Order: sequence, then structure tokens, then C-alpha cells
Amino acid sequence: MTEQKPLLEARRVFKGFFGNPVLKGVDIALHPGRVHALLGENGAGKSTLINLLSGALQPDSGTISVDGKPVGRFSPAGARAAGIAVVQQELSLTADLSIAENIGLGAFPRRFGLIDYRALHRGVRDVCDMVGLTEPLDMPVADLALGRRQMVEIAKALFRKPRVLILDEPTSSLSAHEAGILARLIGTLRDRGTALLYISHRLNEVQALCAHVTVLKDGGVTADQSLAGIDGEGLVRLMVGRETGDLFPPRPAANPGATRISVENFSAGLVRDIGFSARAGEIVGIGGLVGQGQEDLLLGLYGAIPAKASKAEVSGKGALPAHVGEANAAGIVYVPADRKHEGLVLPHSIASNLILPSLGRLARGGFRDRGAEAGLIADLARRLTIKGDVARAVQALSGGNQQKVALAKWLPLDPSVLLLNDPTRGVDIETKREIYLMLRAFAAEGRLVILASSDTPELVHLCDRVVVLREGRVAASLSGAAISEEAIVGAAMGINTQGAAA
Amino acid sequence: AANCIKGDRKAPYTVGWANIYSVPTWMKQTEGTISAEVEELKKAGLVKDLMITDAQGNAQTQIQHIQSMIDANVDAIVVIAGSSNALDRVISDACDKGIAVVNFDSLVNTDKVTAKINTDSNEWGATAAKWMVDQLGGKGKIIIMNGPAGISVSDDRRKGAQPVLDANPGLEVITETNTEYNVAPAQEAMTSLLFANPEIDGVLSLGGALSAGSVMAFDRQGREQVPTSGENARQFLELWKEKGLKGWATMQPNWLGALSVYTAVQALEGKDVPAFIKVPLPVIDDSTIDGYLARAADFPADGYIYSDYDKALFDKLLAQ
Amino acid sequence: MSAVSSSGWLYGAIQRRRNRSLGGLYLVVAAFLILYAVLFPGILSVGGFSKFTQNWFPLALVTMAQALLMLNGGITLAIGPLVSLGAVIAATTMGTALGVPGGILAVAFVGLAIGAVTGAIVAHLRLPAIIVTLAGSFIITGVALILLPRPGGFIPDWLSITLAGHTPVAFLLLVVIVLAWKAFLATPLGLGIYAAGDNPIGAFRSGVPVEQVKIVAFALSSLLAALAGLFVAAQTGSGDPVIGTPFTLNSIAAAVLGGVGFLGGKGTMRGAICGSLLLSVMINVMFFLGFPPVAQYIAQGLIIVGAVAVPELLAKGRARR
Amino acid sequence: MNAVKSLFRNPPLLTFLLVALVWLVASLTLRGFGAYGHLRYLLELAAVIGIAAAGQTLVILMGGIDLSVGAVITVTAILLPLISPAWDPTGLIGIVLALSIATGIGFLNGAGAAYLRVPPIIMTLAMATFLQGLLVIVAGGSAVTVSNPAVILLGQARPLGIPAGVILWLAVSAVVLLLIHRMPIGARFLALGANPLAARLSGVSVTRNTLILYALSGFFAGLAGILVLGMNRQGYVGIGDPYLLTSIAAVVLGGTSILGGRGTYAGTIPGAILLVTTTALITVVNASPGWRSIMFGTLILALLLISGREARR
Ligand SMILES: Nc1ncnc2c1ncn2[C@@H]1O[C@H](COP(=O)(O)OP(=O)(O)OP(=O)(O)O)[C@@H](O)[C@H]1O
Ligand SMILES: Nc1ncnc2c1ncn2[C@@H]1O[C@H](COP(=O)(O)OP(=O)(O)OP(=O)(O)O)[C@@H](O)[C@H]1O
Ligand SMILES: [Mg+2]
Ligand SMILES: [Mg+2]
Repeated sequence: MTEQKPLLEARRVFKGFFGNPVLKGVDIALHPGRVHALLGENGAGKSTLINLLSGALQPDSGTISVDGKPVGRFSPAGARAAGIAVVQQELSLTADLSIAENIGLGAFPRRFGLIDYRALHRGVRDVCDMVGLTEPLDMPVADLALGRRQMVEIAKALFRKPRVLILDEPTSSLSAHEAGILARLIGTLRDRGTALLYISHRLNEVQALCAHVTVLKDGGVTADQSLAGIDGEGLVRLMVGRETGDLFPPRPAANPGATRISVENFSAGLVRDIGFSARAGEIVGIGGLVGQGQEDLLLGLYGAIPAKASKAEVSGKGALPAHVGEANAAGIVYVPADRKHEGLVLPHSIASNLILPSLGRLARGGFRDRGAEAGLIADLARRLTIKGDVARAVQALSGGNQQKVALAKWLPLDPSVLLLNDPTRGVDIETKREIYLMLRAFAAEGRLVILASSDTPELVHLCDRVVVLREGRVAASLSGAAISEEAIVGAAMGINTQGAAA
Repeated sequence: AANCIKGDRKAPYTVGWANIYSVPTWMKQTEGTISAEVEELKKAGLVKDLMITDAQGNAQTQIQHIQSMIDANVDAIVVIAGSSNALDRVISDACDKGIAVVNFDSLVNTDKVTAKINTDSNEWGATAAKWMVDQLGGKGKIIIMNGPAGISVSDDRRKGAQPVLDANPGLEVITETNTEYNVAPAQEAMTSLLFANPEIDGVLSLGGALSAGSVMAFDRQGREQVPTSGENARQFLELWKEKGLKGWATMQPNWLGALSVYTAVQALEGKDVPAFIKVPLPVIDDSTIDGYLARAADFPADGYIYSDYDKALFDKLLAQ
Repeated sequence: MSAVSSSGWLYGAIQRRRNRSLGGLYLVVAAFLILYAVLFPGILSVGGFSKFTQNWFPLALVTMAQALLMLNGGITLAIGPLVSLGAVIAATTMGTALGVPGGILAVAFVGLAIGAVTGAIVAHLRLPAIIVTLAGSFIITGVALILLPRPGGFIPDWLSITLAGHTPVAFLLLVVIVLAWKAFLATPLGLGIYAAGDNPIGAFRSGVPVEQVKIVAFALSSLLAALAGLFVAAQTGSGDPVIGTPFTLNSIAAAVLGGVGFLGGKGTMRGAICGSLLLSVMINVMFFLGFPPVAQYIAQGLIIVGAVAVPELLAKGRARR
Repeated sequence: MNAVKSLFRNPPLLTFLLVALVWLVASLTLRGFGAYGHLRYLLELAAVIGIAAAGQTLVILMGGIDLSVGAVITVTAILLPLISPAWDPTGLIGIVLALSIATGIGFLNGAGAAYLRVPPIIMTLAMATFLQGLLVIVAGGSAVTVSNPAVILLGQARPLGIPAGVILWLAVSAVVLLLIHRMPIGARFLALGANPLAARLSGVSVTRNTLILYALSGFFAGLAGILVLGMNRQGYVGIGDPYLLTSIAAVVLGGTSILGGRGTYAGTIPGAILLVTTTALITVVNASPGWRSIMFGTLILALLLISGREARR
């Protein structure tokens, strides 16, 4: 790898929102043929920095240079013309347009001023093949699951034939299989001379893929160095700034209590005729490739989509909850994967979001008890280390902090069953650790945690049992020592059906 | 024979009543006179069916309705126009098909109709203005209340008043308003004008329920009532009596509807009918108001107390 | 499934897929059209077809005008006044030295200009479209009333006969306009209307000039409404400063009936046009069924609710969330 | 400096100041405008819009819209005299009956939106059409002069010189503000308006809240209808028509987002006063109808520039 002049560079950039500085003089330089990691805890300003690099935001001061030449006002269109593409997190897609149109948006091939659909088709087919998108290209993005949308987002960036490709947490909603495809893709692009910037909270990925790292903390750069010779622990130390313990809390000997959930011939959405049961004090993982019915299983148990079962025993009741209110009343709560659209009321304040499920409980004589509410909010914010003014809009929080809010709002209900859909998506390593500890504590308190996750290590190290779904059916039910990455991935891909449950 | 009539249509006839908007009370009452007339004509074996449409105030829909009536080949179409020009083309189409088209109240521009029936809107305005001149001795400050802008009826009435106002420069028009022909907006507008104008000698109100609104505005603000012109709205007539007002009213008789059906059938029967039937404006003043109020109970409270009518009156009008 | 995309006819496949959610509405509209043809076979003649489509045409245009903005995440309450103004300008210019071509140009220019200004206000000053267009509706009405205080003006007969005679010119025009819309949608700017309506931030980050798209949307929408006014003037042979008023609500109703959502990016133009066709044919069908006014009102309410609710309820079983 | 900033982030307050400014300028320049009686009258008129807009505010906050407000006002104003039993000297029974009908109509709107999944705009528009049909049956054939003493009192009484309608409006404002800001249900409406999916997954029942909300909107429209009836002493067809667009305009002028999820009734209150004031201003200006219409539109646009900014992206 030769040190050439950087393709894209930021020098001494400052950026603040409403007077709150986020970036205080940050430097970063992206070189061709190199995968550059950008690390930092939630809210460190990573997304903000890439927004500056891609013209979506303007720096308050400092310069952005392309090929060594400073650019003045940089717009997204200008950035695209300079060969810069960004993989955003499901942010830039239009639900009602087709996959192909979404991929082409802003960069359509034209003929006589019209979109050249034939050329579009060819170009889109190519990039879709590269990322393994097999869905029909005419399908509206609205019909895709979150992980598949992420793949569309990646394909969209590739379609622009970028010289600089910026990926903001591209794997946070991808399954291991898809992440593998992406990793190979990144290798190919790097070898072709593309400059890559890679943001992720999954440090093992960073270690595997990246050659160089920039770490952001408190608005400044705390490290800017090569990753050669740095191991996993070293990376964590770089990022967190101190020695840390294991990411996953120790798993105590299984000590399950009474059966909390037991369903037979359960169908909901993609899930067809499965049997499933779980007991108090367990953490049950749900794994599989993206979109195999994991979400529908949770939503069905939560009463959020129509579900049926020949026999059901849920939280002491002899029937599935008919609607969300009933589930909540029975102590069942749900944390969705798509926090922006399903988990949070983005334009509302942190406080409003935290209090939403507890409004009725806290009311006295039909009126809201502001004192009690404020107390509860402060307590939740402290317990989950949600920093800053709770009157701020959730929208203005970084992804990880948003996730904390989405989880924290349920705690006051003292839930007995927690249905979690990818709860650590986009969450930094410290917060992840906190969440894992919390989940363990929940189980220890005799609650049932059902955890659907695309992060296989999470399933392996955290769960007492793992159910792997494939095409809406149970492909494997693993427990104890049988839980391993190989077993989960194998069952998910249908390669290895050993251990499949009846 | 009369205009449009080709003589190939035989009794009993199908009559289409293409209403522009059936909900307002004036329209309801008018429809009442039409239905009553049709009942009479059915007894005489002249009419077999009455088709009623309601364009919900949309002239475009009314065109569509009249087109459908042509398509359904009715024998006669009775119509109040939702716009003075918009229906011209579809109505001449109907006329070309030999359908007897009788247009009353809001008139179309085209002459390709069997008959147009109306009072004279210009005269309406002129007579009201003259009455106001007489009341005030040709000197004073008045406010003019008009119906909605852009509608030919309200425009014609206002135009009719203008020569009289020009001839009497002592009469100063302080200001004018345009509102729907309804009580609430008229009352609202008049109240604002009362505050802005300490001196008002008369209210020249040109139709609908505007006068009632005006009188109520004076009343509620504790201002002394002034001479007010108006129309035969029951509410206005009652207020006139109750407040001891100097009042004057004319009317657009609801029985224009009945007359129109009658005319259409007469024309289909081969009678000659005049192309324009001018209905004299009945005037209500202090000498006649008691007669009208005596019959008030027969009319809706938000309705119009119209003058009596019978076949003899119709025949006389048709004979002009 | 994947056969569709490997065939290479991506455009056609996308179009077909867009039809799917409209199946219910298509059925309802088809049922009404058949019923109408049974009640009045004359519709199948050239003259009958021409007259029917002429009466539908202006509603179809204003519905397109409204849908265009709703797809972009906006709405306009100035449709009716724009129709009136279009009619007034046509009726006041065509009799002058400008003649018919000048009159048409004047209408088109005024429509585009008003739309562009409105769009610029909404996009750059970030004011809510609904109230900007409400204010605009008063201003436009005022201008129409000043130009032509009462119905009148002049439209040459030949123009009326050409556009609204016994030939299906109006229908052909509609076909042309729909084709033009298709062509526009096949431009990056056109698709930008959808993208900016559904997800403005995402569209902006993808390089769509969101503000410019909004201004174009308003301009085209106003152009369509003004042209509808021109047609109304030709159809009626005159101008009327208030004739357009009912079109505002009707355009919204037709667009929503056709599945166009309030929040932008949801729905299709073909759906909106179908919605307007349903509103129009419903009037004729009710007439031929001999409904009295009371029944007309009630049936109209039922049909509108039913046309939306029935497909929705049928799809409910399939719906996920 | 900071005070100015926070003012600009507080649309209701801003709108209130705007009202005060308009009143001040108008009373200095226009004869008769500043009179106490006139301001009182404007408030009385604003009360009708304000009450009708109370329901509209709630519905819009939840991301819906109610296009049947005008029709419900008309129906209430016309039905009330018909259904007030003659043997009830207070007239209260008639009021209760009329309000029940109005609330029931609103409930039906909610049911259509919640169960049939008809978009609210279509549901309420269809309902307005329905009610027109009802009026064709009812109106024009029967007496609708109001003799109900409670309604007349509401329209005419002025305890302590304050019109009863304004007092009613104050009460409604208090209730609605409490509902939005001090009761759980208000927070739920707002959450549903901003993100129905997230709200539903947080245990907020869409169905129940939709029903409650549209019923409330019907109720408030009915209340406005009764007030209008009392002020005019007569109900007639079309009496409610002007209140449809004005109720929506008052809500939006008050800074509430038409897309739902953001806003407050505290903004609608000055919004209603602003609309009435503008109309009154234009009425006393002597100009042709066309020019008046232009002035009205321009004034609304100008006021909007000051008060109605949408949040930046
Ligand atoms: N538009 C905005 N308005 C206000 N504050 C903002 C805005 N965008 C970002 N912020 C704030 O800037 C800080 C940095 O956010 P940013 O999204 O860049 O963090 P991040 O490093 O990407 O975090 P994560 O790892 O969670 O994705 C956060 O505290 C966030 O609240
Ligand atoms: N309207 C807004 N108001 C305030 N902040 C906003 C707004 N829109 C976006 N932001 C900020 O823009 C930043 C970038 O968005 P982005 O979705 O990339 O966030 P993120 O922190 O990376 O979250 P995630 O990891 O979930 O994608 C967010 O951190 C958020 O703070
Ligand atoms: Mg980020
Ligand atoms: Mg993030």
C-alpha cells in the first residue's frame, strides 16, 4: 500500500447544532485503496462528520478537500459528482418507489432527458448481484425488511461508482451471511483503489476489514493511526480509552422458572405453524437470516399483528394477546428493530418518549402527575446514562442514545416478558455492555427475555437457548453447549439441520 | 309553436328539474311549488314523471345533469342556472333536440330556450333605491348590502340601483359589502360597519336574508333602526313588524318554479308562449305586510313568504 | 417473480406492480362504467362518449393538479380559484388582439407563474402549503373578480366546438396529458417529486434538488388547474369568476379516493384519475337510476366511503401492520 | 436577545402578540375599531370559530382532519329547535340531545376512520355529504326559529359585560388545554399524530383514541352550532359553512402542524381571533369585492410570515 495524496480530506472542521459543539477541529484523510475505520461512542459525531464529508451538512469552519483541492459549498449533488457515495442507514430510501428507482435516484442514466430504464436495469442488476440482492427490481422498497433495505442502500452507493465510499454502520441490521457478502465486497473495492470509510460498533469487523483508524471523542480526534498489529483488546482500549472487561457478562447456570410462553401451531405473518415455549428467567435467542419471520414471531406474541395458535399460554393467560394494550397489561413489552419508525416518536422530546407507556399508570385523578413523571424520567435517564436535556427531541440524539430511550421507556412497567428485536443495533460497545448486563439482570430477576438478533456472537454468548428460524419455521433449537456460531449460521442457511426441533 | 318545440312529443310528458342546489330553504320551497304543479298536471294526464337533480352548487355538475337529461330524452327541462353563461351550450343542445327548456330565476345568456321566466333584477335594484330616496328625502348616508360577488343576479340588482343613485347625489353611499344571501354573515359584516360608521341613515339591502342580518346587527348594538329595504324572508318581515321598522320588500316568488313547469307543458301542448315572461315584482310595504304575516305560519321560519298564485295568474302571465 | 426483472422490461414491471394496490378501485370504477353503459347505451356512441368525457375532463385535470402536489407532500386549496382565473383569462383575452393562441399562452403563463411563486414561498420560506394556498385562493379569486366582475367574456365558437363538440377531443387531450405526465415521471425531476414527498431528507442526501422539485410541482399543478379553467371556458363558451369554486374539495376527494396519501410519496396518478372518474360517472349513474336528491346525497356518501373501505377491508387479512 | 429567540420558538405567544399588534394598529387608524364594544363583538365571533376549532385542533394534532365541522354546525343549529321538547322550560334537554347527536356524528366519523380504515379526510367529507342529504329532508319544511331559552341566553346574555359565548369559549379553552397538556390522553394524541406506528407499539390504542377524538370534534362542532344558533336566533342551511375552512385556518395559523404531532390549542385561540379581526378589517375597507379578496389573502400571508414558520429541516 503506497501513501498517495488523500482522495478526500477534512481539515480542522468544526460543527455544532444550536450552539452545542459536536466536532471541534477534526481532521481525517481518506486514501485510495485503504479501508479507514471511524470509531467513537454513540453521539461522538461520526455521522455528523460523514454528513460534512458528503455535503449533507456544511461545516461551521474548516475545509473539505477533494484530490487536495478545497471545495467551497459542498452539496450532496456536488459530492456525488466528485465521486463520493454514502451508505446511510435506511435513511435515504423512498418507500413507494421500486428498488431500481431507489438505487438510481439522484444518479439516473438518461436518454433524451428521460430516465433510461434499460440502462438503469443493467446497472442496477450489476450492483444488486454484487451485494446479493435477489428480490425483483420492480419491488417497492416498502415491502422489504430492514436488512434488505440496508442492502439496497449499499447497492445504491455502489451504483454511483464511487471513488470514495463511506459506510455508516452498514452491518448493524445485517445477518452474518449478508455481512460476509459486504466484507468481501469491501475487499474487492479496496483492491480496485476505492477509498473507504467504515463506521461500525462491531469491533471484530473493524479489525478484520480496516487498515487505519480514527477515533472521535468529545468532539476531537483521540487516535489516528494504522491498525497493523493491533488486536481486539487494543482496539477497545483505543476506543474507550481504558482497559475494559469482557463484552458479555458471565452466563450463570441455567435456572429457568415457570413456563411464561408456550404456543403450538403458531402462525403470524411469515411464521407458519411453529411450536415455541420459553420460561421465566431465560434469555431465548431468535436467529436466522434476515427476514425469516423473526420479527413476525415477536409481533405475533405481542398482539401487534394477527396471529393464531392451536394452543397458547402467554404470561398466565390461555390466549394470545389480541392487541398491544392487552400484551402490555400482561407485562409483555416489545422493542422494535427499526427504532426511528417503530420505536420512537422522533420529533417529540426524550421525556415524552420515555413517559408514553406509563402515562396511564402515573396519572392521578385523570390528570398527569408532573412531579411523578419528572422523577421517573430523571430516574430512567440516570439508569441508562442518557445524557443531556430530556426536553430535547429524540431526533437530535445519536443512534445509540435513541436505542437507550426505546428500551428505557418500558422499564417502569416492570415487564415480565421482554421481546427485543435487535436491541444493540448501532449501539457502541460500552452501551452494549450495559445493555447485556441489563438483560442478564432481567433474567436473574425471573423475567423472560426473547432476543431476536442479527448479531450472531450476541446469540452465542448471551442466550440460554437459541431458536433459528428459516422460511418461517424452526430450523434448529439449540441450547447449552450446542450453541455456536457455526451451528446457528449452518441452521440459518439450511446446511445443517442437526438439532432441529420437532 | 314556441321556441325549441318540434311538435313530435306527446303527453304525458317527462319533466326534468335541474336544480343547482336543493338544500337552501328558498330552493326547497321552490321545489315544493314545482312538485305541487306536477301533481296537478299529472291529474290532468299531461305529465307522467318528474326527474329531479341537485348539482350541489356546482355549475359543472349541472351541465352534466342536463346532458344526462338530454341523453334520457326528457320532454321538458326546467332549470335555475348555476352560472349565467356556463349552461349556454348544453341548453342550446337540449333545445336542438326539441326539448322544451324553461329557465327561471338565474337566467342563461343563450336565447335558445323555450322561455325564460323572471322578475327584473335591474328593476329590483332601481325600485329599492327609489324607495330609499323617498324615505330619506334624497339626502343621507346609506350602506349597500350586496349578495355574493361574481354572481349575475347580485350584480344586476346593484347595477339597477346605480342610475337612481346617480340621479340623487344627496344620497351618499358610505360603503358596500358583499356576503352570501344569509343572516349570519350579513349580521357580522353590518356589525363591523356599525362600529366604523357612527352615522347611517339607511340600509339598501338587495336581497335574500341580508336585511334580517342587518336589522339584527342594529338591534344587538343598540343602534336605532334605519329605513331598510329587503326581500320577503319571513324573518325580515317579522323583525320589521316587531322593531317598528321603516321597511320595504320585494320578492323573487317561489312559484316561478311552478310557472316554469306549467309553461313548459303549455309549450309542449303546442301553445305559443312568450320567449321572455316578465313577472312583475310584488311589493311588500306597510300596507300589505300584515297580509303576508298573517300567512307566516304556513312557511318555514327561515323561508320566504311568497304571494299567492293560481292557474289564472299563470295564464295571464303567459298571455303577455 | 424474478422472471419479471430478468425480462429486462423493468419499466413495464414497475408500472404493473403499481397497479396492484388499485385493483379494488379499478373494479368499482369498471362496475360503475358497465352499469352506466347498461342504463344508457348511448355512451357507446361517439357523441355520447364525447359528452361524457368532456364533463369528466376538467375534474380529471384538477385531480391531477391536486395529486401532483399531494405526492410531493403538499396540498393546495387554490385549485378552484385557479380554474376560475384560467377561465376568466381565456374569456377576456381571446376576444382581443391576442386571439386564441395568445389567450392559451396567457392562461398557461399565468398558471405557471402563480404556481412557481406559491412553490417558492412554500419551499424557501418554509410555510405550510395548506395555508399559503388558502391565502392564495383569496388573492386569485380577487384577481379573477377584478378582471371579470360577472360572468361573460368571449370565447370563439370554433374553439368551443373543437374542444367540446361532438368529438372526443377532450378525451384525446386527457390521453396526451397523461402521456406527458408519464414522460415527466420518467425524468429524474419527475421521480424526484415522489422521492422528495416521501422522504425529503433522504432525497436531498441522494442528490435530489428538493426545493427546486417542489417549485416545479407547484408550477405544473397550477398550470393544470389553469388549463382546466381554459377548457371550462371553452366548454361553456364564456368566463365566470367563481365557476371553479367546487373544484377545490372535489379534487382532494378524488385524489384521496384514488389512494393518494396526505403525507407525500404515497399513491399513483392513475389512481387519482380513477378516483375522479368514479366521482364523475357516479353522478350520471345516479341520474339514470332516478335517485331523488336525498338519495343522491346519501348514495354519494356511501359510494365514496365504500370505494375506499371495501378494498381496504378485503386487504385487511393480508395486511401486516 | 434570548427572550426574543424564545419568543420566536413559542408560536402561540407570538400569535397573541400579533393579534395585539393588529388591534393596536387598527384602532389607531380605523374609526370605531378600538371601541370596547367592537373588540367584545370580535371576541364573540371568534368564540364560534375557536370552539369549532377546538375539535379540529385535536383531530389535526392526531394527524387527521375533520371536514364535517361545517355540516355538523348546521345540523345542530337546525335540529336543536326541532328536538327541544316544549315542556322543558330550561331548554337544557334540547341542548343535551343536540350535543349527543353531534357527538354521535363525530363518533361515526371515528368509527369509519378506525374500523373501515377510510382516510379521515374522505370519511368526514362523505359524512358532510350525508348530512346535506339529511338537511334536504329536514330543512325548509319546519320551524327552526329558536325558542329554547338556554340557547337564547347563551347567544344574548352578557354577565359582567362579557358575552356568554366568550365565557363558554374560555371554559372550552380551559378544558381543551387541560386535555392536551395535563391529561394522558393528550400526550397519546400527540404521539399518534407524530408516529402512529411507534405509538401503537408503545401500547397506545389507535382505535380507541380515534373514536374519542372524532367524537370530541363532533361535540365541539355541536357546541359551536348551538352558540351560532343563539347568536343568530335562527338556524338555516349553510350557517355552518364558513366555519369549515376557518377552523382549519385558525389551527394552522396558530402554529399547529397540519401533518399532526406538533402544536397546541393555545395557538388556535389567537389564530381564531386573528382571522376574525382580519375579516372585520377588510369589511370596513371600502373597495371592490375583488380588491377586498386580494387584501384578505395578502394579509393572511403576511401574518403567516410572522407567525407560521415551519421548523427547518
Ligand atoms: N441536526 C442535529 N441537531 C441537533 N443535534 C444534533 C444534530 N445532529 C447531531 N446532533 C448531535 O450531535 C451529536 C453527534 O451525533 P452523531 O449522530 O454525529 O453521532 P454518532 O457518532 O454518529 O453516534 P452513533 O454512534 O450513535 O451513530 C449528538 O450528540 C447529537 O445529539
Ligand atoms: N430533524 C432533525 N433534528 C435534529 N437532529 C437531526 C434531525 N435529523 C437528523 N438529525 C441528526 O442527524 C444525525 C444523522 O442521522 P443518522 O440517522 O445517520 O443518525 P445516527 O446517529 O447514525 O443514527 P443511526 O445509527 O440510528 O442511523 C443524527 O444523529 C441526528 O442527530
Ligand atoms: Mg451515527
Ligand atoms: Mg449511528
